[in-house]
Amino acid sequence: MADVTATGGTITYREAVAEGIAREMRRDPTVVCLGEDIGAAEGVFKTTVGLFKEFGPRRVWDTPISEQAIVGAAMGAAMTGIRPVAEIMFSDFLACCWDYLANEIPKVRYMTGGQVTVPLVVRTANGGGLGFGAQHSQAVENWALAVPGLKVVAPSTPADVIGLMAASIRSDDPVVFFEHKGLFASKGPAAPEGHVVPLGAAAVVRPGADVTLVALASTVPVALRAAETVAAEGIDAEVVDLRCLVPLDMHTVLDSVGRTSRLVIVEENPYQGGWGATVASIVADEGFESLDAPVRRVAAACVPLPFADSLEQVVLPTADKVAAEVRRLAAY
Amino acid sequence: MADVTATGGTITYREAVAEGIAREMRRDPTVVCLGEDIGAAEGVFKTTVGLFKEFGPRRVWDTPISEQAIVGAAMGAAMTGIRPVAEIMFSDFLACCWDYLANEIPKVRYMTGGQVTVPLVVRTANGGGLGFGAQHSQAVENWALAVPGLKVVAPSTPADVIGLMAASIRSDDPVVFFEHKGLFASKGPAAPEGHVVPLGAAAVVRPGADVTLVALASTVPVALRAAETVAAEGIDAEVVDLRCLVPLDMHTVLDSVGRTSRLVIVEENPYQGGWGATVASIVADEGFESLDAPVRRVAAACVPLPFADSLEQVVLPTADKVAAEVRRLAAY
Amino acid sequence: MTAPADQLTGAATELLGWYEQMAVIRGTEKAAQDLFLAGLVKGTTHLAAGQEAVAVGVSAALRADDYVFATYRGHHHAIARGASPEACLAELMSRATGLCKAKGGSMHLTKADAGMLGSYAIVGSHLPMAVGAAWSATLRGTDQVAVAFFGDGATNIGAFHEALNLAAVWRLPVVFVCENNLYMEYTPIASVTAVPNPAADRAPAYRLPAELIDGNDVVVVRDAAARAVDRARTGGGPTVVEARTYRHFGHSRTDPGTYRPAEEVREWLARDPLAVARDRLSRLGVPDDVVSTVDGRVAELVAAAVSAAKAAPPADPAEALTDVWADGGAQWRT
Amino acid sequence: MTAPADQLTGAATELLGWYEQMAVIRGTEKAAQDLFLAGLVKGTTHLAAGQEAVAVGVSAALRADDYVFATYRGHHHAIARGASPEACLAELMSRATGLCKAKGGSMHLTKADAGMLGSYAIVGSHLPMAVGAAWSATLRGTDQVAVAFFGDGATNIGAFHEALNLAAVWRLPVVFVCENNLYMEYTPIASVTAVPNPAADRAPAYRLPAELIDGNDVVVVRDAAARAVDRARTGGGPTVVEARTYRHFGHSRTDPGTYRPAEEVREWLARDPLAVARDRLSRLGVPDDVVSTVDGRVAELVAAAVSAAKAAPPADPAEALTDVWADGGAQWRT
Ligand SMILES: Cc1ncc(C[n+]2csc(CCOP(=O)(O)OP(=O)(O)O)c2C)c(N)n1
Ligand SMILES: Cc1ncc(C[n+]2csc(CCOP(=O)(O)OP(=O)(O)O)c2C)c(N)n1
Ligand SMILES: [Mg+2]
Ligand SMILES: [Mg+2]
Repeated sequence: MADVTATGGTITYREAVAEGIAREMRRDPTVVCLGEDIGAAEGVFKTTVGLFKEFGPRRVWDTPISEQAIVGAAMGAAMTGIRPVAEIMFSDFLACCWDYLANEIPKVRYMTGGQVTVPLVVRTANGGGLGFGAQHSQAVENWALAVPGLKVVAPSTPADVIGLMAASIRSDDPVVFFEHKGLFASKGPAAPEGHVVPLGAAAVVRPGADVTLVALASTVPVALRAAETVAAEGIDAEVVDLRCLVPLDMHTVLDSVGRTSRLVIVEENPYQGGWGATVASIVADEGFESLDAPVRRVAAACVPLPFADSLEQVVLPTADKVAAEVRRLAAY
Repeated sequence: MADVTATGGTITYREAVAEGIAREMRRDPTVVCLGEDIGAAEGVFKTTVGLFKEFGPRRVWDTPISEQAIVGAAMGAAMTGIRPVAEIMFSDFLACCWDYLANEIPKVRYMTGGQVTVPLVVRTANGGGLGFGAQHSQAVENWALAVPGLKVVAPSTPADVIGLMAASIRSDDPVVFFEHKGLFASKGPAAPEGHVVPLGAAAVVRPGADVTLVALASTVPVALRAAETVAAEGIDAEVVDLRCLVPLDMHTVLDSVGRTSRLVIVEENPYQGGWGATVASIVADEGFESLDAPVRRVAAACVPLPFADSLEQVVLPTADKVAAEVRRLAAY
Repeated sequence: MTAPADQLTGAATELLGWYEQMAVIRGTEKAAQDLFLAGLVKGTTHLAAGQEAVAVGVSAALRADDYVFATYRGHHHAIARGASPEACLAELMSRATGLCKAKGGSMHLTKADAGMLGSYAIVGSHLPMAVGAAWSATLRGTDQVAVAFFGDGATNIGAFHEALNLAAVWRLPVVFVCENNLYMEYTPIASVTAVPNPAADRAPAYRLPAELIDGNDVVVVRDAAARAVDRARTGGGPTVVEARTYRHFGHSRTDPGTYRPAEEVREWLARDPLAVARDRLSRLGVPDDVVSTVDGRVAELVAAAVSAAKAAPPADPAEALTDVWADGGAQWRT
Repeated sequence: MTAPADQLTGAATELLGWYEQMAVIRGTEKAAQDLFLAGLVKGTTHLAAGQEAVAVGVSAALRADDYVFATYRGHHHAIARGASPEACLAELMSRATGLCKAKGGSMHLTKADAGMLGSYAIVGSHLPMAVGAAWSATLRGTDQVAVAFFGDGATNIGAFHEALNLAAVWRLPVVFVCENNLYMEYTPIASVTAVPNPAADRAPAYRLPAELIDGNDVVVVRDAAARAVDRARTGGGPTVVEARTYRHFGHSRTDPGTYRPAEEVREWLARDPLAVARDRLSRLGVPDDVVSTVDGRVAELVAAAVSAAKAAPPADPAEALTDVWADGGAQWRT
């Protein structure tokens, strides 16, 4: 985050969402929001606070519980001169409009031979750790990664929320923007006006020499905590915040592994089909000669997310689990 | 396929689908089929030929174009004493009922603390290579792999279709059964009565000493052709047909790589988020010490599937592309 | 005109039973709220206080072997079908004795052995499931009926449409019960729905009969449900029942419900289903002290449930890795 | 009563124009069929022969800047909106000059610069998109109208329901045109739909006006479409138009259509939209030779289109890896 110039104040990740959207709405009158309870109610996660008041009902639209209509309408609008920002309340509900995310939005440009563009953002509250149970807790960036034609963004800090929101809304390509529920309350330096973080640029959030930790969204603080833990034991871990899965900044990852020769990937999604598998497979191919140890992935267990928080901790990646893997690799 | 005793005759993959279902319907009166145009019309791919005639409208149900209702009703029926076999005509349309595949069917047993079981099969025509365009050609086994709680089956031969269909319908767990469109016309030895291929047992369909090729469904013949090609050049490739992604038989893969020290994974899905990434990541971890060369994945290019067959060939894995990678690894 | 407890008419006795069930639900909901405020309930809860008459009235029209599918706002349905307040509260408090071993939580209460086949937290998703359970009943040649409870907001999602059409075409024994509490989360249903009665007004689109009823009067609900269940059981196909009702609390635990006009809240609180039932009881000649005795018994039962749930052991961490597959395990690879 | 070509009434001239468009579509569909039989068209095609009046009649009521969204059975809509037969056939034949550079194929014909914003092959998926385009028009303050064409089978999928409700609630300038050709693929729509008129009978569920019309009479279609488009353009909100029609070929290229009763096929072939239009032309006094001249011109145009498409270069393999992103490329990683 070297490019973030703090304005002196701090802001929560939650506030940063609304702030990021508001800045773009001020800049560009074609940016319009739609979603369930986002207007006068200001969003069930309070991530659209102030928008309805500032921009009114012609720019901020409450919808029925109709995920297909929300995202389908966003697509039709995006094809005809609007830049819609559609909210899907919980990322689990992307499954209810998956046809649009998997088959329509990402393919229409290609299958029309480039006749149309679809500049839209689908924002969604993602991830677990809050006791919301199996159907309101999933981290599903990996679902989106499996679909060519979607840009996939998942910020870990308030400033990145603002900077990546700007880049996402300005992007002429469709973006799925994952806001992590577990990070909403977290605070960080505010971003200056005009702050834009380009899509596809990972950040080395902690430099280190011994092991590379690759993380995304909620797992960035987990990886950083693990790095602090092992630092006390003399292991110097580098932490890479991917920020985006598409475009995927493998340059930064391969460069880091080239220096550390060891890789641990920290993912919130289940191990099977997780995004880290794609990163690992690229490193096991293109970075093979750098590797001095097995590539490890600390992901969620391959079960639905349980309700009880004590059980959730068994399933999800934790700093302890990451630290244990780092130690194993360092000792390899 | 050592366990397949040929009855002397041959059968197409397409016929094997109907035959596999019919055998189970004869055996178990609670097995019931539902889907679009599967009854009197016998399926748009002719994969339900004979079922309506033999079992009648109380066992073979035509549905409206309502993928959510089809799979949701199958779930409700499975929870209450029926073993439904639901057809989703093209696997791309799984996106239209993805909530059921991702959030409901695989989670309900877990989130009720084991109170219910969901013994159902969702069968679907999968894959490209036939000029059906971006929305009717995808290979999406990887979507299902990303969801804990689904068994994922994708046979490559007629006998396996029958044997795996038997195991799938008898399974008390939900199974997504991918029938590859490109294989429908292919022929193979018929399976004897009572033939059951257990879920989660990969098959070494070509033994070899130099390189391991891991394949699934349509990529099994692709890998076999590539193996023949390089055999003429003195490279002895082993081909593993995974048959299932869940349960995933890593034992067979790791054993093979332990002998060959080289791995090429051949996937029809796009590289980003493909199932091969999960296999590669496990080998890069648990099989790290066996590897003498980078792990390579020959997957589809990260684009939607184009219509023109000449363009499809650019995007999809082919025997030539696989052979080229095998050569590179053998020379490594 | 009042009568001693042992001389009540059949109708009065029956209603008193329903009143008691509603009171148990109300008591449990209040307990859940208190436990949440005390920090003992994590995650989220969606209380059904105010909507008890729908659950109890419909359940009264069902047989033990019928099927029920509910939503994340499903405490009342679970209890009405026989889940104990203790097991429900234990689930909310992440105890090993929870109804779903603390793996489901408030949004997924399930009591399969009582035909209560789950609470689903993706709006509308369970309507096709209920259709499937009804289909299964006809396939197996039983005369079981399936009921789907859902909110007004659920009528705008695609699964609603697909489920009603399929049920109608296959003429299945399913009853669709919409609990129209006037709001989705914080948005008035009228502002996002093309018809005034979101479920009942859509029934003709599937050639289904519909009843629009007072969902706060347990007797009205029971009678309408009995008609619909009877129709279903005797081959008459599905019915849509839209019960107008109101939730006493906000949408979920974090919602103070300030978007609702005070006047509207006041009116509906005055029509509390418990008050409506007490009124009916008194008109049936049931003495106040009989009702008070019931209230006392319920208070004790709920208090005991709270104590027992509090005293229960926490969820077993090992349970996190069970129950994915029918064999009880979670192994996905060799 | 017939008149020389240069003395036709306005109505006759207009109708002759629509007749010519329908004939062009018919000729192109026949050519597509022949080319398929000759092995020059790969993949699948869904011919609209028999349904031309819907496309031409609706298009006649639209402005050049209006939007149209169609299905995999969309050749007629593409051509009616101005796609050339040559570009369409070239697309089907995988030529570099194809309407979508041979990346779309028959199911995805699109002519965005004529407001024909695509053909979608997942049933029902484009209805919300059309709603979105109509919403966009209101947001941008234009008076453009969006039209979604869809089949009878599409009325049973969830996206239909969500789209109609949202369009109604937001009172958007969109017209929903159902081409009811009586069948989904091989299954009669009546056997899987709860109401006899799958689109029109559902309109009241969204408080929308509906018209059930003869889809084989281009004048009837144009008039109904004009009413609906006018309502949309002037702030009156969406309309459902259900046009009864029939396809002359099977569902797709591999389907001989044997599930359709011979008597039914005969009746509908007799009501061929071209015949209906010719009949009307003759009643308007248009001489046969004028119509023949049109037929001849059309035959030449189609023949030229076939030759040109055949002569065009094959798709450029490099195109497989372009057009994913707005920058023209397909790079997803560094
Ligand atoms: C598909 C889906 N979209 C959105 C949500 C978020 N959500 C949960 S409850 C709710 C409101 C539901 O309203 P209604 O159906 O009236 O039920 P009520 O909560 O009033 O009982 C919403 C939007 C969800 N759970 N599922
Ligand atoms: C969601 C979805 N389900 C199934 C299909 C397969 N399919 C293609 S066309 C079709 C029939 C559609 O019927 P209708 O809407 O009446 O249109 P028509 O083909 O008659 O023009 C079906 C089932 C599909 N393309 N998409
Ligand atoms: Mg409600
Ligand atoms: Mg049709």
